[in-house]
Amino acid sequence: MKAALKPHLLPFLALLTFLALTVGGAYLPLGPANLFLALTIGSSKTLVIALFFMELKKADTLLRIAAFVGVVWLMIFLMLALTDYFTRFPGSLL
Amino acid sequence: MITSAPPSPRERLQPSYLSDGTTLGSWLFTRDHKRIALLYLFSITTFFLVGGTAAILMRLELLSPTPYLVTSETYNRLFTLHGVIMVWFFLIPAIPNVFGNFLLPLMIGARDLAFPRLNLASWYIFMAGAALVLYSILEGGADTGWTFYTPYSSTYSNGYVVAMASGIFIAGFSTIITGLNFIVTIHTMRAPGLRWFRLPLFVWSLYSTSIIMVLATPVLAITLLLICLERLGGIPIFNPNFGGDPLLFQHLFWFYSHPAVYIMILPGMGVVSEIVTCFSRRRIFGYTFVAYSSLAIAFLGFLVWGHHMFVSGQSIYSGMIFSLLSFLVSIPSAVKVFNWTATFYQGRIRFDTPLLYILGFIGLFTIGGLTGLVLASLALDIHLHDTYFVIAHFHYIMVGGMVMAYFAALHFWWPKITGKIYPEWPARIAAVTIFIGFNLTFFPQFLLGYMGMPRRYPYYPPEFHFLNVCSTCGAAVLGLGYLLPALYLTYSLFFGPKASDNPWRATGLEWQTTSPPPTRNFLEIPVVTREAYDYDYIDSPLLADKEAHDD
Amino acid sequence: MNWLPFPPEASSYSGRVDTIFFSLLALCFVVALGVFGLILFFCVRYREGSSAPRSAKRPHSAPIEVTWMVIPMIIFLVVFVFAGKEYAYMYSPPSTGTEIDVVGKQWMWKMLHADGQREIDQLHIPINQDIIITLTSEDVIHSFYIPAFRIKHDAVPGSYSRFWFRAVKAGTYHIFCAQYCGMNHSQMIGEVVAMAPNDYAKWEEQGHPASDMVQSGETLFHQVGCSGCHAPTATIHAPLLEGLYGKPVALQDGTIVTADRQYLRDSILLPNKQIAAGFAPVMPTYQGQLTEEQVNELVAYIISMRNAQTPVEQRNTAP
Amino acid sequence: MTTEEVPLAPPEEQFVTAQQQRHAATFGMWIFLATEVLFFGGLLVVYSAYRIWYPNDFAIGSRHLDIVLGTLNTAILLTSSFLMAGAITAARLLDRRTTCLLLFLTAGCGAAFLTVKGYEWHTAISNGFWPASGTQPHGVDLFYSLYFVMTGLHGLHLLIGISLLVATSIRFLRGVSFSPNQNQITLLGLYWHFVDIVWIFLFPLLYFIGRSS
Repeated sequence: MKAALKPHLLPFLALLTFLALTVGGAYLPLGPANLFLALTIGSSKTLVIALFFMELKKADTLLRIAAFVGVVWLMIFLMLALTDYFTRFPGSLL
Repeated sequence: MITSAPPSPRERLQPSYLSDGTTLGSWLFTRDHKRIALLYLFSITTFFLVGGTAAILMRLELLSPTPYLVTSETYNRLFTLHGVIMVWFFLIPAIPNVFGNFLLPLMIGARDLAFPRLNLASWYIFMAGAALVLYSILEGGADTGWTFYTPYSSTYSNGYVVAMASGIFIAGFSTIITGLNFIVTIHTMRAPGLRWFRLPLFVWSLYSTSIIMVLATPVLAITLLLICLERLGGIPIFNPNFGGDPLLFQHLFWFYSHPAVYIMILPGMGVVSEIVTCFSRRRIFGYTFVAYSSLAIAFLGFLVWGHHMFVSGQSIYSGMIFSLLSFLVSIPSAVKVFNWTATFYQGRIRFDTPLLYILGFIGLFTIGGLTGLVLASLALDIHLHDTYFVIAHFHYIMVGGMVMAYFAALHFWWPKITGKIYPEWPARIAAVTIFIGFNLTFFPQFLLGYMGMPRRYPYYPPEFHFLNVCSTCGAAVLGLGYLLPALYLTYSLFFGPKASDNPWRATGLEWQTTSPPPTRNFLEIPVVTREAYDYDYIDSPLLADKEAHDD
Repeated sequence: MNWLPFPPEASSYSGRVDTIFFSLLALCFVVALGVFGLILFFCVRYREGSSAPRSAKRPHSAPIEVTWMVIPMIIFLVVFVFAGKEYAYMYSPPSTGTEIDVVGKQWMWKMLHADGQREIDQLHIPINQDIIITLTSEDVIHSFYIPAFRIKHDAVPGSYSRFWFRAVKAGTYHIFCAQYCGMNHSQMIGEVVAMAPNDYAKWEEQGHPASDMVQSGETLFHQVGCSGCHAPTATIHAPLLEGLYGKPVALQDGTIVTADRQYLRDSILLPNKQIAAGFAPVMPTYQGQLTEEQVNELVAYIISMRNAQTPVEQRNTAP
Repeated sequence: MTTEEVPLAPPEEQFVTAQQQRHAATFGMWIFLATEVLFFGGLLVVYSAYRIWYPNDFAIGSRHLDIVLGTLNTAILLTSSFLMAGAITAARLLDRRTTCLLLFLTAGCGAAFLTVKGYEWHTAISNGFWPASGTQPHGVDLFYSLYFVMTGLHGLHLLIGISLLVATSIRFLRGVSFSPNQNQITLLGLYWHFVDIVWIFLFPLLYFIGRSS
C-alpha cells in the first residue's frame, strides 16, 4: 500500500496547500482580481494533477497537445462570445 | 474508358470482404470497417430520400403564393424535417462515415481503424438517434426549424422538440466517435514510409474534419441538453421572462453549427483533390498549401459563428470582429479552388463521370463561396439575412458542392467497393441532368433573396410567384437526376463487368489491393516509397512493361 | 438600378447598400469568370490525346500561392471597411427624430407613434424625416424587415433594439417578419406607407390619435402605484424621477450607468438588476402586470420629465 | 523503484505492436477528455455571460452557498485523485489486493462527495433557492439554475466514474489477469482525474463570487 501511494504524496500535499490558498484568497478584498487569483490557483492545481497524476510529464508531445487543445478551443469560444456580452449594453464593462 | 481485366492471380487466394460471411449477423455485428461503411451507405441513402421527399413537397407547396397542398403548420414541420434529416443524417455522415470508414485504413495501409468495436457502436448510436428523430416525426414532428431558436423552441412550440433534440444529441456522439477513431488511426497506424506529406489529400481533409467533429459536437450536445432541461424541467437558462438571453442560445448553437458546415464540405474537398489529380494524370499543384488549407479551414471555422447573428441584436463591435474573421475563413477555400484549377494545367484530362461531377463541384462551390462573401459583408447581411439569398448560398455549397463530391466519390470508388464497373454513358447523362436541374432550382433563389423574400414562408406576396415556379421546375429535374444513379448503379451490381485492381490507374494504396479488397485489406502491409499523386511514375513506359512482366 | 426585379431604393442608405452589393457582385463575377475560363481553357487544351506541349512540370510555386492569398485578403479588407461603416451607420440612430415603438407579437406588428397613435401591421411615416424605431417583442424572436429600405433587425423579447431609416420615396412597401416565429410566421406581413409631408399631416388629424402617450403614461403612473413612492410628496425614500432621464446614476456596487430607456425599462420590470446607491431594494417587480405598451408609456412619461427642475432635485443626491 | 513494463498481451490484429495499441488507447482517451472540456465549456460560457449581466445577483446567490462544505468536497475529491494515482501504480506493481482496495477507497470518496453535495442541494432548495423560484430576483434564479445544472452534470459524471471504479475493482478481485488490462485502469484514472479537475474549476466559480466584499 505504502509503495503505491508514496510517489504521489508530494503532488497531493501541493494540491492541499493550493486548496487552502484559494479558499483563503477568496476572502481578500481584491475586487475583480479575486476571480483572476481563483482561476490561476485552479489552473495550477489542474497542472499538478495533469503532470503528475495523469502522467503528462512522461507523455510525448502528441498527448500533451491533445490534453491542452480542448482548453485552447474553450478560450477561443469564451473570448469571442464575451466580446458580445462586454459591448452589447454600454454599462456592462466589467 | 476504364479497363476491366480478368481477375488477378491473387484474387483467388483471398475471399473479398463481401463474400466473407453472408449471414445477417455477419453484417450487423461486423467489425470490418468496410462493412460498417456499407451499413452507413444504406442508412444515409434512405435518409437522403426522406429529406429529399420533404424538399420536393416544400417546392410543390411553393408553386402558389397561398398554401394549397399543405397548411402552414405542416409546412413548418416539413422544413424542420428537411433541415434536421439532411444536416445530421445525410450531410455530416455522408463522406466521412461512408468513404472515410471504407478508404481511410486502405489509404494509409492499415488493416482496420484503431477501434473497430467503437466504429460499429457509432453506427448503432447513429441509428438510435435516427430512430428517436423518426419517432418525433411520426408523432407530429417539431416545428422549430433545424436551428431550434429559443424562446420559440423552449416555451412556445408545441411540437415534439425534446424527442427531436435528444435524437440529434445521441447522433452527435456517433460523430464524436467517428472523429476520435479517425484521428487516432491517422496518427498511429500509417504504413511504413507513409510520412504526413505523402498522405493522400483525402486523408488530410478527413483529419481536419475529425478535429472539427471532436471539438464542435460537444457544444451541440450541451446546447440541446439545455433546451431539453428548459422545456421539460422549466430550468430557465435562455428564458427572457427570467432575465435570460435568447442570443446566448444562438451563440452556443452557432459555435457548433458553423464548424458543422465545414464538417460537411471539407471531406468533399478531399474527394475533389483525389479526382482532379487522377483525371488530369498530374501531381496536385501546391500539395502543402492544399493540405494546410484543410487545417486552416478547421481552425478558422471556429472563429466566425457570429456572422449568423449580425441582425439579431448582437453588439456592433462583435459584429465587426466576426465579419472580418468571416472574410479570412474564405481564403483557404479560395486557395483550394485556385490550386485545383492550376492542377488542370499541362495535364492529360479524361472526362469520365467522376470528373464531370467534380467540374460541377468547382463551378457551384465557387459561386457558393463568393455569395458567402456577400453575406459576410455587414451592410448587405442586414438586407439579405434570413432571405432566400441565404438559402441559395448554402444550397450552392451543400448540394452543389458536397452532394456533387459525394456522387463523384460514389462513382470513383464504386469499382473498389463493389468490384463492378458502372455503365459510363448513363452516368454522364445523370451528372449533366443534376447540374442543370440544380442551377434551375437554386439560381432563381438568389434573385428572390435580393427581392426580399424571407425564408420559411409558405405564403408569399405575388411578385415572387414566377421565380418560385422556375425553382420548382428545377427541383423536379434535380429530383429526377438524383434517381438515375440509383438505377444504373444497382444495374451494375448484377450485370456490370468485373473491375480490375486499379481501373482508373490511380495512385493511392487503396488501388494496390484487389477490388473488392479482402477483409484484412492487404496480404502484407505495403511500404510507401513514392510521393503522393506520382502519376508520372504510373504513366511512365518502364512501369507498363514491369506490370506486363508481373502478370 | 430598377430594371432588375429588385425592391425600389426607398430609403436614404438603400442606394449605398445597392452599390456595395453590385460592386461586390461585379468583383465576384470577375473572379468566377477567371476560374471557369481557365478551367475551360485547360480542359480543352490539355485534354487527353491533344498535342499540347506538356514539358514543364512545376507542381509547386510558392510565390503564386502567396499572391492569390494576399490579393483576396486586401480586397476583402476594403469591402469589410465599406460594409462595416454602413452597418454602424444603420444601427446607430441619430439623437433626434420621429420616435416610433414597434412591438412584435405572435403574428402581428404593433406600432406606437410618439403622439399615442396606435397601428397594427400598418406604419404611416412622412418621407425625408429620420424615423427612429425602438423594437421589442412580447413572446418569441421576430425580425422587423423592410426590403425597400434594406433594413432588418430582430425583435428580441426582453430587450430594446434601436435603429433608424429615412424614407426618400413615397409609396407603400412590405414589412416582413424574417425570423421564424411559429405557425403564421409567413402571415406576419405589414405595410409601410411613406407619404409626402402634407398627406402625412392630413392622415395625422383624421387619424384622431388616442390620448397622448405621455398623458396615458401619467395616468398609469398614478394608477399602478408608482406615485406612492416616486412622487415628490411621497414619504417613502425612493429615487425621484424628475430630471432623471439621460443623467448618470450611481449604483450600489459603485458603478455609474446612464439612465437610458433600457435602464428605465429594467428598473420597472427587473428592479433588483441595478439598484440606485443609497436606496433599499424594496421596489416590487411589475413583470407580467404591465404590457409592453404600458411600460413604453411609463418610460415616455418619465422621459417627458427629464428637464422638470423641481426643488426636490437635491433630495435625489441624499447620501 | 522504477515500475518496469510488464510483458503485454499480443495486440489486436489491426495493430502491429502492443505498445502501439496502448498508445492509441491513451491518445483516444485524451481526445475524449478534450470533448468533455468543451461539453462543460458550453456551461462556462453561459455562466460568464450571465455573471457579466448580473454581478450583484450572482454574489447574493453565491453567498447563500456553504463554503465550508464546498472546501470539504474539494478536499475529498483531491484525496480521491491521490488514491486513484496510487491504484494505477499498484496495478503496475501487480499488487492485486492494494489495487482493489485503492479503487474501492476512490469510489468511496466519490460517494462521500455526492452525499455532501446532496445535502447542499437539500439545504438550497429548502431555503427557497431553486431554478425557477420566481421569488428571487432574476440573477439569483439564473445563478441557481446554473448551479443545479453544473453540479448535476458533474455529479452524473461522478456517478459514472464510481460505477466504473467498483466494476473494475470487482473484476480484479475475481482474479482477472493484469497484463492486458493494465491499460484500462490508466484510462479510468485519466477519466477520474478529469472529473476532479472539473470540480476544481466549478468550486471557485460557484462559491467565491463576492465573498470578499
